[in-house]
Amino acid sequence: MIGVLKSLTATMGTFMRKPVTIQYPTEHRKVPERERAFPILLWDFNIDEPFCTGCHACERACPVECMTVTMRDNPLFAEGKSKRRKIIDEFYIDYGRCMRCNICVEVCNFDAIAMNNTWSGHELSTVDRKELILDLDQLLDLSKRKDLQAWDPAAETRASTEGRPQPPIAQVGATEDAPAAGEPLTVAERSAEEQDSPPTP
Amino acid sequence: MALVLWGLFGVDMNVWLDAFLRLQLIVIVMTVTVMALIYVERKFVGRIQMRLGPMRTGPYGTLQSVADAVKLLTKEDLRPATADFWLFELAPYVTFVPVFMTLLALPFMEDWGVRDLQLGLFYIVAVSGVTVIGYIMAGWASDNKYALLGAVRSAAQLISYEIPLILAVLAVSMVAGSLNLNDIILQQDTIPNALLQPLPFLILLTATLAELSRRPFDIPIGESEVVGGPWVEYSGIRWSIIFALTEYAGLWGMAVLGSLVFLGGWEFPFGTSGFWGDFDFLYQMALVFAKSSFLILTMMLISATFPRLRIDQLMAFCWKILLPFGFLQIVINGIVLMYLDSEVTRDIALFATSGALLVAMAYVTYLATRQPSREARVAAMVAARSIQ
Amino acid sequence: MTNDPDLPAMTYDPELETIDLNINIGPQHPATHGVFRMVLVVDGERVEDLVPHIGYMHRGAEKLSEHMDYRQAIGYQDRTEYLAQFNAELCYVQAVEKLAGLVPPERAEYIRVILAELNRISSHFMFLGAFGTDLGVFGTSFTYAFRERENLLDLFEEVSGDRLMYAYFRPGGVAWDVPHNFVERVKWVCDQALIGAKDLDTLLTDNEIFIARTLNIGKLSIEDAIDFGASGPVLRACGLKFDLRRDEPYSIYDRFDFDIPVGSNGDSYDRYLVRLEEIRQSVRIVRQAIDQMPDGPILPEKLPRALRPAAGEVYMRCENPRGEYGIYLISRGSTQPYRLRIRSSSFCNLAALKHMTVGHYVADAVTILGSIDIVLCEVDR
Amino acid sequence: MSPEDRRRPQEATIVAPPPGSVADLFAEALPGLEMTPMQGALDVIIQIGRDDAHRVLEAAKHNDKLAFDFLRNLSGVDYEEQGLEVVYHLYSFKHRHNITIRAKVPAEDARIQSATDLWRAADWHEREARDMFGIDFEGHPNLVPILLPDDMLDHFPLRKDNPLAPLEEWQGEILGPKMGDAGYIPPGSGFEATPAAEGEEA
Repeated sequence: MIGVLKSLTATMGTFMRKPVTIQYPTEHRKVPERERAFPILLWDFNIDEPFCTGCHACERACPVECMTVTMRDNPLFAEGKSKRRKIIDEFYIDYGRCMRCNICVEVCNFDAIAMNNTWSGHELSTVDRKELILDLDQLLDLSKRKDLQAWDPAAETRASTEGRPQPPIAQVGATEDAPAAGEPLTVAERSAEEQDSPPTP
Repeated sequence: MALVLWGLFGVDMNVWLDAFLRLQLIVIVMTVTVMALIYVERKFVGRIQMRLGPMRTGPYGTLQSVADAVKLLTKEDLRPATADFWLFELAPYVTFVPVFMTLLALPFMEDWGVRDLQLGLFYIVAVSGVTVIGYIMAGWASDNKYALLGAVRSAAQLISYEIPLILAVLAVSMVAGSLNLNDIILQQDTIPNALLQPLPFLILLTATLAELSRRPFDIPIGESEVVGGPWVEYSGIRWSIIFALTEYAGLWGMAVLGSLVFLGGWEFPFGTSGFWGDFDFLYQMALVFAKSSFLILTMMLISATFPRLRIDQLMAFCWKILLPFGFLQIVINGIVLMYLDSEVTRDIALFATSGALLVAMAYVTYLATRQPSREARVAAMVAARSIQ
Repeated sequence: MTNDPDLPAMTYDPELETIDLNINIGPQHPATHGVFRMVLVVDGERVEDLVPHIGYMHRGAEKLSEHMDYRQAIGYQDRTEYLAQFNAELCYVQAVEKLAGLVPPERAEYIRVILAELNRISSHFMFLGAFGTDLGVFGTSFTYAFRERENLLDLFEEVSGDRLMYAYFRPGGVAWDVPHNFVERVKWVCDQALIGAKDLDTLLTDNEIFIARTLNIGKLSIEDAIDFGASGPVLRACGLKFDLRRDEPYSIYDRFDFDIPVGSNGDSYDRYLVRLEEIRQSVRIVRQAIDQMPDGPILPEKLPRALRPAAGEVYMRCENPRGEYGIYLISRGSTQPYRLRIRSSSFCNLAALKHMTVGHYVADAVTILGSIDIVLCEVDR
Repeated sequence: MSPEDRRRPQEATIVAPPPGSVADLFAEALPGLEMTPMQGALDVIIQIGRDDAHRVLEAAKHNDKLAFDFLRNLSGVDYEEQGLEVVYHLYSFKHRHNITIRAKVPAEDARIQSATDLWRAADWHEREARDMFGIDFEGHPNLVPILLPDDMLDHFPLRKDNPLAPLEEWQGEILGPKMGDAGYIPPGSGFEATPAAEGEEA
């Protein structure tokens, strides 16, 4: 009898507390900077071409074989504008297979691939699973729009400079008009950008 | 509407038309109440669980019940190929109609119910017991083992808990000296029956939860065991009749009954002096509303807190604790009412005996469920062998 | 009544004119925590026999891991033990480290232990919530538990970047360093976890109905538990004070001071109490670890690009929330494991289900299954 | 090391366990037993023949000095040309020591005596080893598939001669070529579009 009454005090106590619900579709929790949604490719604004050279390193390292990569000769290299001898030709990632293990980011020698760290990487539901196979343009789209959150591991990690933190997202801001790598976006800017970003196809 | 109000104030008119209008009013009020109750329960339980509850449909989710109703009514009505056609189709109505019939005898205000029956209490108890037949019909007709198990459980549970329910209201009717609900209410103008008879009040609350198959007594439909029990094969409109109408109309009816019989109904704090003249029914309605809301919220709080009992524990609780104490209450009531004439001594005696019985029942329950204390458990933990 | 040869034989008693009923619970049933299926042979409400069926979730994680290199196979540990991913990863990376002779730096060890213990808390919260729901609490215990679990998952997301499939530990250390506010966040999460544990304690522990439903239900003696290979809280609830963190210390667990909660009865109630107390003990460990955590590197200085451990074998076992989680790893000198065997704790605990259930009621079968706290992905692998 | 050498599986060098280890207790308890003691990364390993296996396990359980009452793990391993092995990981709560017993089983005649009479824990583990490696455990009370469906009885997935790719192909045949396509309705599911409906769409 006493235990039963004690249980009632628990429920009545929580009735008085503030609810913890976040009303998801209208209200987004801020995702952390190191969020790993799905891999996307990064765009080199200095030369106006992707970072990716199509070297197949990520394709070989992928545990679930969700990537298809082909490379071609870089026309910008022939013109002398770029240092990349080869450039990515076609790149497909099957998000339906991807298990988001971050290995492709770790093995990339050119820091050309990163994990999408915005909400757009999570809201991907489609009616046809073929739409989850993204091609090169779709993979580069987010980076071209500069919608990724800046993750600056130098500010985040403390004295442990010997460790090997993963820096690729910091690349996003490394252009003139975007904030420099050392200055992460403010929260207000971030949330504004999040809301502006349309859902991924 | 004018006609209805005409009927409300007791102006003579055609008996059949009067009855028809009153029935219509009850049907409308019941439907609205059921929808409101569904919303209230979802919000209330949501807050207990530190959630918000429905928020999307309408402001603060107020239209959630409407959306649910539209969804359920337009859903495909499935029937298993091997089901017994007639029993399967009829079972929801057999479950629902008795619940609706109990509403007909309830005096919601002074002189206003659908019908004022001389044996109103008896009628309500008798009619509400028919519900179990619907459960058994559905369980048998569904051709599903979960449904069958649930039907057998409900047969045991609902019939058993009918008896404590009868004993509880019987004790009160002895005090009132009548089975007419109006008389019982009028008798409570100074002291509500819940004070005179706390033990029957508690028994009524418990038995009501069991009769309505609400947690913690939802054994027939316990979804983690028999996945919905008799109703496992129902969907769409038939399921909404069972779930929404039966469950919540029953909850409402029983809460109103409890507030009338035990909490003094529209009579208790203010009496029937009529200080608003013709508009007395407004405060009477508000009183009944407040009291029944209190009972409903209490039941919802209990539902949201406790785990489900097991069927044998539930039956043991009924037959070994509620039933003997209910009988004892009636016997003591008889003695008290027979030998004490003065109203004051009678009330004191009733309160004292019933309170003493309540304490005794709590103690017996404690003895039956006594567990090793926390300290003993800690001691056993310390004494546990470290390695074999 | 069907005559399916797959189902156990029904008995017929000519004197009483009753036959047993087979009730199929699962694979899609609210109480089976995934796709577990058990066929109950019931006489009225009493369970006469129980036949468990598993394998609906078998994905061949062991076979797949043989075709991955050592880093790629980490992801499959998350998916095997999807409620205690850090613990499973810890066991796996330690097995690899033992074979490859890697010694993780101090800071990495502390990060791993803190995360593994927090993951134990979140896993136990999952149990407490789901156990209440099995017993018929109307979602209240579930939401209390998930409220706290959400805080923990938020922290894990901030650290590893993912809410469930962390893939954060690496042979030799962790993938990257923790965020700068890690210490404060962990302290806050620990406080919250204690609040949640107290809420659930008030809601359930002394409740007579809860006690009536769990006390003496699914009793297991120490001898039976050992014989069935049960481990973790199921074994400790029987009264045996055995915890791999203390008795075969791995990682840096020998540096912390904590108690091992044990039960006395071996029933469902004791399993509940043991898990509730383990939350508090894990908070103790985390608080000690967070105070001792040093700065420094998170990966060894000499880490080969492709891990190629020398030929050999190791059976690494860790105390996971559900019991002893073992990785039997055989290397034959290539970049891929030659054989990876996962000794799943739920698999062994589940083997005792029939022994515990027979003779109880149908409702108790659900209680007992809930009290074992199985993760079906781990059972089927 | 040349790439060819890397591809060829290496053999572990046998390191003798330190004197006074659990392996010596076994030699003491079962004189004349043919066994190869080894020191693993964590535990002491003894390798024995199939015919000795049950005798050794019985001694391991019932001998007072050994007293291995907890069967941690039982698994099969396929060493290709060296045949199969059944590996028992045992622990003693009494003496707190570990042992790994590796019993060699020839692949073409894969059978060994069951350990279910010693530890009930062996029951499910042996059923799983039967599923995965096709090892027949003699004396097992109920050696039916546990993780795999009944129609997988001729495939032993964890054997090395059952590579991953053909298994996937085989599954593909069962599931149908278009299983991954959106809107694909498996034949015989009862939801096929009628020819008339198809005509309308066209």
